Amino acid sequence: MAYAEGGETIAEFVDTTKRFGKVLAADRLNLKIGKGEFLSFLGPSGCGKTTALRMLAGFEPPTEGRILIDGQDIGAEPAHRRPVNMVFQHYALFPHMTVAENVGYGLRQRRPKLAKDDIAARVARALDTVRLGDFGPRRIWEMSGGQQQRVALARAIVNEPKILLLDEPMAALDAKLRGQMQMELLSLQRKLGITFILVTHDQQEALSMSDRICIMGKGRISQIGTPRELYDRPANRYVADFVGRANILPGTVIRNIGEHALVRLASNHDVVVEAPRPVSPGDKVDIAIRPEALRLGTAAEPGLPDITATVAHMTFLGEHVEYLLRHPDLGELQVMVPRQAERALPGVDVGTQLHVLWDQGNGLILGQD
Amino acid sequence: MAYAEGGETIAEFVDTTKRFGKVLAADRLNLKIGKGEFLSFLGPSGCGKTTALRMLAGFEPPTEGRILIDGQDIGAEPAHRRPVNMVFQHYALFPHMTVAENVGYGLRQRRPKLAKDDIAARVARALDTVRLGDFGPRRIWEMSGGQQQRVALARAIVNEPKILLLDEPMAALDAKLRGQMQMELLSLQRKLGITFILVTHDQQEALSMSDRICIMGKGRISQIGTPRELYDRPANRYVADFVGRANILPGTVIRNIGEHALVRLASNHDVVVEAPRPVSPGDKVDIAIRPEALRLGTAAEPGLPDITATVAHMTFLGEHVEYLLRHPDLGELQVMVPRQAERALPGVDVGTQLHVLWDQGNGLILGQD
Amino acid sequence: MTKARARWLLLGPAGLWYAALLVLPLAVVLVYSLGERAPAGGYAPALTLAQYANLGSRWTAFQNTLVLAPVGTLAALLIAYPLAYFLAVKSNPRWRTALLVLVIVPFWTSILIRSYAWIFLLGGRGIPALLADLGLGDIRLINTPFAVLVGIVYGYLPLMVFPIYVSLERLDKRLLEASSDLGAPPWRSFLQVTLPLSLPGVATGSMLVFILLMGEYLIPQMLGGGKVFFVGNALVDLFLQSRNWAFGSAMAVTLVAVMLVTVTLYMRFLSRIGAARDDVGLM
Amino acid sequence: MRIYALAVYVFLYLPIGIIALFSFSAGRSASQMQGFSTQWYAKALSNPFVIDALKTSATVALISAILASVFGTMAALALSGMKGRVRVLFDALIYIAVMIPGIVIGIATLIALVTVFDAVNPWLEAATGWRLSMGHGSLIAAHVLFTMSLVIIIVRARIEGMDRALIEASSDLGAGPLATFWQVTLPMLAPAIMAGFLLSFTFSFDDFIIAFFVAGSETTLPIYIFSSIRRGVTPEINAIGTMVMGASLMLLVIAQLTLRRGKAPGH
Amino acid sequence: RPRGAHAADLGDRAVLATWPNYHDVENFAIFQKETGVATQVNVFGSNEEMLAKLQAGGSGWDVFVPTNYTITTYVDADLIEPLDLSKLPNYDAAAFDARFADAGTVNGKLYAVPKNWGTTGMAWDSTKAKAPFTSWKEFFDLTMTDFSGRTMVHDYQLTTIGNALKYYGYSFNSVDPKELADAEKLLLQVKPHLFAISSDYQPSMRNGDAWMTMCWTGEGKQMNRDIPEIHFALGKEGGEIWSDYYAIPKNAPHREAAYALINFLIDPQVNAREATAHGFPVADSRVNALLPKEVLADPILYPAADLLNVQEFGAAATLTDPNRAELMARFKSA
Ligand SMILES: Nc1ncnc2c1ncn2[C@@H]1O[C@H](COP(=O)(O)OP(=O)(O)OP(=O)(O)O)[C@@H](O)[C@H]1O
Ligand SMILES: Nc1ncnc2c1ncn2[C@@H]1O[C@H](COP(=O)(O)OP(=O)(O)OP(=O)(O)O)[C@@H](O)[C@H]1O
Ligand SMILES: [Mg+2]
Ligand SMILES: [Mg+2]
Repeated sequence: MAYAEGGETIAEFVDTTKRFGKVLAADRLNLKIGKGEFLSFLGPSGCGKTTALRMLAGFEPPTEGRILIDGQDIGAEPAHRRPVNMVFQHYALFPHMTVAENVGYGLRQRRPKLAKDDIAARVARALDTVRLGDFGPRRIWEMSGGQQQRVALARAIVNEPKILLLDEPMAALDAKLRGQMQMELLSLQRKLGITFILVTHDQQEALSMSDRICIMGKGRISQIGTPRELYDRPANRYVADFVGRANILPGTVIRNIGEHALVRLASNHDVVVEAPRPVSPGDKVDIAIRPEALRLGTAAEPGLPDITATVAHMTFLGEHVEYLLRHPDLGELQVMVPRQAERALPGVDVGTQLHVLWDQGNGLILGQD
Repeated sequence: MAYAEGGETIAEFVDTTKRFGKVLAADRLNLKIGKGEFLSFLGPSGCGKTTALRMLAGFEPPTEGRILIDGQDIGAEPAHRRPVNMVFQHYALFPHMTVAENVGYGLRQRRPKLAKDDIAARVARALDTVRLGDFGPRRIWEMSGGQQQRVALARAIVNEPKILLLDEPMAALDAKLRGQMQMELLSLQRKLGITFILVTHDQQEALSMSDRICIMGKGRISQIGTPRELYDRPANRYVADFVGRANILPGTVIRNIGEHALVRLASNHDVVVEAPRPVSPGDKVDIAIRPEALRLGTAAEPGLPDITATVAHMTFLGEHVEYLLRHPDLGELQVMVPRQAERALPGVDVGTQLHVLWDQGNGLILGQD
Repeated sequence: MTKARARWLLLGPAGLWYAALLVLPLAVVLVYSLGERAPAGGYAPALTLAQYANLGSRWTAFQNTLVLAPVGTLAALLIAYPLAYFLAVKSNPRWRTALLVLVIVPFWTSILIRSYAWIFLLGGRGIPALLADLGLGDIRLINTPFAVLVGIVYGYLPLMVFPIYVSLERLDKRLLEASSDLGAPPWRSFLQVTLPLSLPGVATGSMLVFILLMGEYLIPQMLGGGKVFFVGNALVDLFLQSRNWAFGSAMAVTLVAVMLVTVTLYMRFLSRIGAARDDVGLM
Repeated sequence: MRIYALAVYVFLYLPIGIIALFSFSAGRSASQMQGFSTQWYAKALSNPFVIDALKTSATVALISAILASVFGTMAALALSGMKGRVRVLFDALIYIAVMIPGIVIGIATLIALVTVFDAVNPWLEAATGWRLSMGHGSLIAAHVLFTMSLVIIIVRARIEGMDRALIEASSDLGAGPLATFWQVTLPMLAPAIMAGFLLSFTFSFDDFIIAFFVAGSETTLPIYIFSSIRRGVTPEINAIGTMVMGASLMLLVIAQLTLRRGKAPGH
Repeated sequence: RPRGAHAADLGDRAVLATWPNYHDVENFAIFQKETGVATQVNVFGSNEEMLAKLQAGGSGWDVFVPTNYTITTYVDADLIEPLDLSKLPNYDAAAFDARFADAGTVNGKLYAVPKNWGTTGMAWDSTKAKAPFTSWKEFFDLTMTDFSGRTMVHDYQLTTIGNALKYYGYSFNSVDPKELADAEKLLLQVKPHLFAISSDYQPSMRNGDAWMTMCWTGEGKQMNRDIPEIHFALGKEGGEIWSDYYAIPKNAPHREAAYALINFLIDPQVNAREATAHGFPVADSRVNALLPKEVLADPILYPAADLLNVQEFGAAATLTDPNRAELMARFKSA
């Protein structure tokens, strides 16, 4: 349920800025979050993801700008009066309460008070939702990491918040559990229809779960879009590098070909690449091409530039083998070769010269950073 | 520098067994480790990886069986007299010593004593090797996670052990740093020529780094082999499932075709698969096929069984889209579709019926568990 | 209510307490220390440093305290450390809590009564009688500095055991494995890893015991037979027997000053050797 | 190692055993076993001075432990995360309060309070007919000075080790500041406060030297014991000691249970 | 009885500062039953301590038990008040031996009524002594020889210094600097040979650690009764004779109760019970009439007149003399 211009907006950052002393943790954020959307904040450590979330939750007042929920400026509302709930990074479960007490905590804060039975029923339902039906009387420290994560989730959703905030909720889980929890989280969101905002620095996680991803870097929003948009059309070098892997090569535009452009690489090869922004002949541009968009061959192919490079390293990854090649002008090139395709490259080892095949139209001219 | 029968053996487990009370943590391990080899122990949590390593290091005496280093039974040698060094999971750096003091610790234990200058020189060299040349006087808690990991490495390699043991040395690092450290570790091993034994539960890590991988499950060795051997020829269901992903389907052998076999699936489709072990017509077998070995199409292809399944879920993963399909007889099928190939599937969404294309010869008959 | 207001409200009672019962009394003692003894005893206002000049006459008390306090601390440390080590490292985890509790139980009985038991034990019918039966001859223990030392060690052992136990308990066992892995035999691992890492506990414990010993009065009084004289005893005598309050105040001021200096120096030393990195707070 | 530990335990328990043993002596001497009897328990329990002293001690210890816990916790809460001069000042005061020998505190408090009382009393007596005097109040006040500082140190360490996210989580779930304090902060601090309370109680209950100076006409148990020991000790003292030890043991068990209940792994 | 009439305005308690084991606990219970006043007892180790407490103020005492030689100091320091005899109907001046009642009257006003009297002598284990002895000279000389490490002296300046002065034949109460210097020399010389400086000598004497000690009459009698080998004697060159009194401090919080308590305790019946409990001699002839004959004939409690006559009452000067105080401190801390 991706957000579309004109769709219903549940929350909005308007020029929201946060300073910690000299550190600019959030720099004029502008962002509309749609109702029922699954939005991720993705970015490296320290880029301000948590800060954005905490401002929305009400733990940090913005230094400048506004935050709207349901069209209302909620700048002055303290955290406990906002219709949002958070799943904390290390869950922040109350160790002195049982699982059920933890889950019921939010409901017990309601005024006028809710009936005891009502609370119990809702807690039971929430625990069922996260498949912990029988765990109510357990102590927190008797629960495994994955279970604790689900308790934290139940504790948040039982309040039926308008927005659920999740700050790296799976960072502490091991790989296997992590994948499992991602699936569960996603189906839960589809079921509840609540807006989810997820903070993560794991691109795989963001790609596989989100309706839209908001890529952050140094306090700024670098790009917002669906996973495919970001992967296929990274706006700039930073995004291209952070979402998936990319070979980034400088080049000079020779001429425009519709939405594509003919670009001359440093090695004097000409390639046809996508041009999402208008460029003119003579422009110096950066081109991004994904390792899996390149092919390797033992011979040049007609119609394609003949780029010859030396194998420097091969890493077996199961489905793929990652080849690292060295070209005198282009530097290092990563090429991801599927196992099937590799069978066509017998006897290749470190030092072998291979032809890097760049199909017409693959690759993309990046915007300025 | 993979281990080959007849190559030089540096260490050997001979029927090595370890019991903790009732728990059989290591069950008759038999394993030869080659000189200069990079060997990984891969397995899920609790399968006995650490136990195997700790027996080799001398922290746990085996309950039965022997352990040889350089052909000598070292059962009675205490840890401090073994020519092996360990990089601990959380590094176990001495918090009361500087980086240099940590690295020099092993050298200072030598009797007769080494000259101060000699120690200092060796420490400096080891720190250079792990690219921490200037960090000698720093305190441990002033170092980041990745840096601490390198200190732990330097502290072990400075002693020039015959075998370097690494117990999940990268488990605590974040994804980006982890990839980087893997590369460094590998090039270090190549440079030093020391035997490395790495414990991990991350298959990607094991696949990309090791000469050989020893797959463990419940205290036993399930399979030993090079990454490609394991990936392409998993000995059994357990290994197939643990190394990479696999669709595992039951079937009945129709007839042998050289090293292949024609197998009838539960859906009555016949497929030609590899048969690494002799089978006879009528045998009930399990077949493993990797998600990336299947293709999806909008129409059946001649010569291939026509398996029609319904899309249940799609997960965008960047280079690939993972399709989860449901077939009335075969159950769930995972298919990994490269982005390029996906362009041939326009308008596909959850609920669409697609043809699963199983190329002749893909897939493998598994051994019994 | 603003945050700042709340903060002041919360600090109010403590602030009041410190002002009325710490700052004020200390100020009074300081003023008294510059006064004189009234003819019939007590305090007579004056402004003189005579009392401080007279401190030399109690030099023995200072000397005893400054020798026996550190020696007592050290003795307590030497006895407590192996026990703490045993409890934290060697004992069966199942019994650990019980064994720990057993260390504190005596601490919960009035020190007066326990000291009294020592008077018997160290007296002629106690241990010396046993020793005499063993043919070790006529050994007198009670009313000697040794008896005081025994009392000190006894009285303050738990205070020493606990912080050391805590720091040893917290010690990561893998560090010892790492040490062994790097070629250190057990005893060298102890010296190079265990001992240094337990220093914060040693620091806290010895600080606590030292501070309490510097002001000790009861144990020398009861087990020293009035012959082993601490600053504490001198102070009590000055206030209760000779009633020279001015001199007593000067002595108290001096004692506090000496303690402040010693403790500060000790802390400095500890942070220099890295032991104070953790929490050499007092608990 | 084990033998060593055993030896230390013998060292620790020898005097306790002696006390308990002699408390059952039938004779008059506190340091001699002359037949068996429980008469001294009966004597101690029927001795109004013992009961009185015990009452005084218990009351004083209880009240000062409560005050110390409450005020100490309050101060620790205010001081945590506080910077600047006030913080430095309080740190210094806490530090000094813990460090000053009991004798000095006892004497200094006595002199200071008497001076203040003398100044205030004529006026106060004229106005209200009441006079301030040394007694329970001054004793509690002096004990609280030390024990409150202890509580501050213990509780503050706990606050600093506490996960701030818990407070935020509570607030996030709709609890206002006060509700958060009662439902999260306080329960989280409970083990530390309890430990502080028990330490304070023990200290106050067992303190002799401060009480000796500031108790006014009150007799606490240690003062009573000290006075009795001065001349002519009877096994009554041993009986008292044995009983106090029994009570302490019970308290300890309770404390142990409370602490364990509040202790969660990782906290 | 007149006491009942007072009951209404007595209050509920009285605080008594006294010496250890110096009362019959039963009597306080009776007093409370009769008057509703509970007696709270504080015990002290020396007159100096009592004085210090009163000087510091805030003692909260209603009745205390000063020794004869301290009373003038209390009066001078305005710490006690004259007694209102109308509130002490049980006091009969004529019944008291003047020798033990005199000190209660200062400047013609009665400030204190007598409680008990006694002497301070020496007790020793006769099995350790080659011959019986009866002088402070022998006491100190033997300490440095046969009794080395086995002698105890009081932690109390009056008797310890006083008896050292007697060694030289000086007055027990001397404050003469030269004489005090001699006493100090002796004490410092003796100190290494002492078993302890402590007024709590009974346990050590009884279990044989100490063989000889300075000793108050009543306690000498108690030890002698239990262990006949322990002898008690007075110094023949002199020593202390003392008399304890009841007095009421200024500003006593429960003055009426204080009077009632004193009046109760000097009731001959009550006092006789007291004396039976603690064993010290009483100066009140009405009480002596109620005590058994053998008690009054005891040579330890009631020494022969010639022995008694050379003993000196403590002098007021000794209590406040800074030199004696300092001497004691130097002796203890040496
Ligand atoms: N309370 C604070 N005081 C000072 N600086 C802060 C504070 N909180 C965050 N910062 C700074 O603001 C910047 C952004 O921090 P933030 O926690 O939002 O990053 P993040 O993207 O969540 O990183 P991570 O992935 O490591 O959690 C960082 O430079 C951080 O050091
Ligand atoms: N000291 C011990 N006492 C009792 N059981 C033990 C001990 N050490 C290990 N075990 C048990 O032996 C088994 C193997 O443990 P081991 O630590 O070798 O597993 P592992 O493969 O390293 O797992 P992980 O990936 O979680 O580190 C587990 O069941 C574990 O619980
Ligand atoms: Mg963050
Ligand atoms: Mg392990």
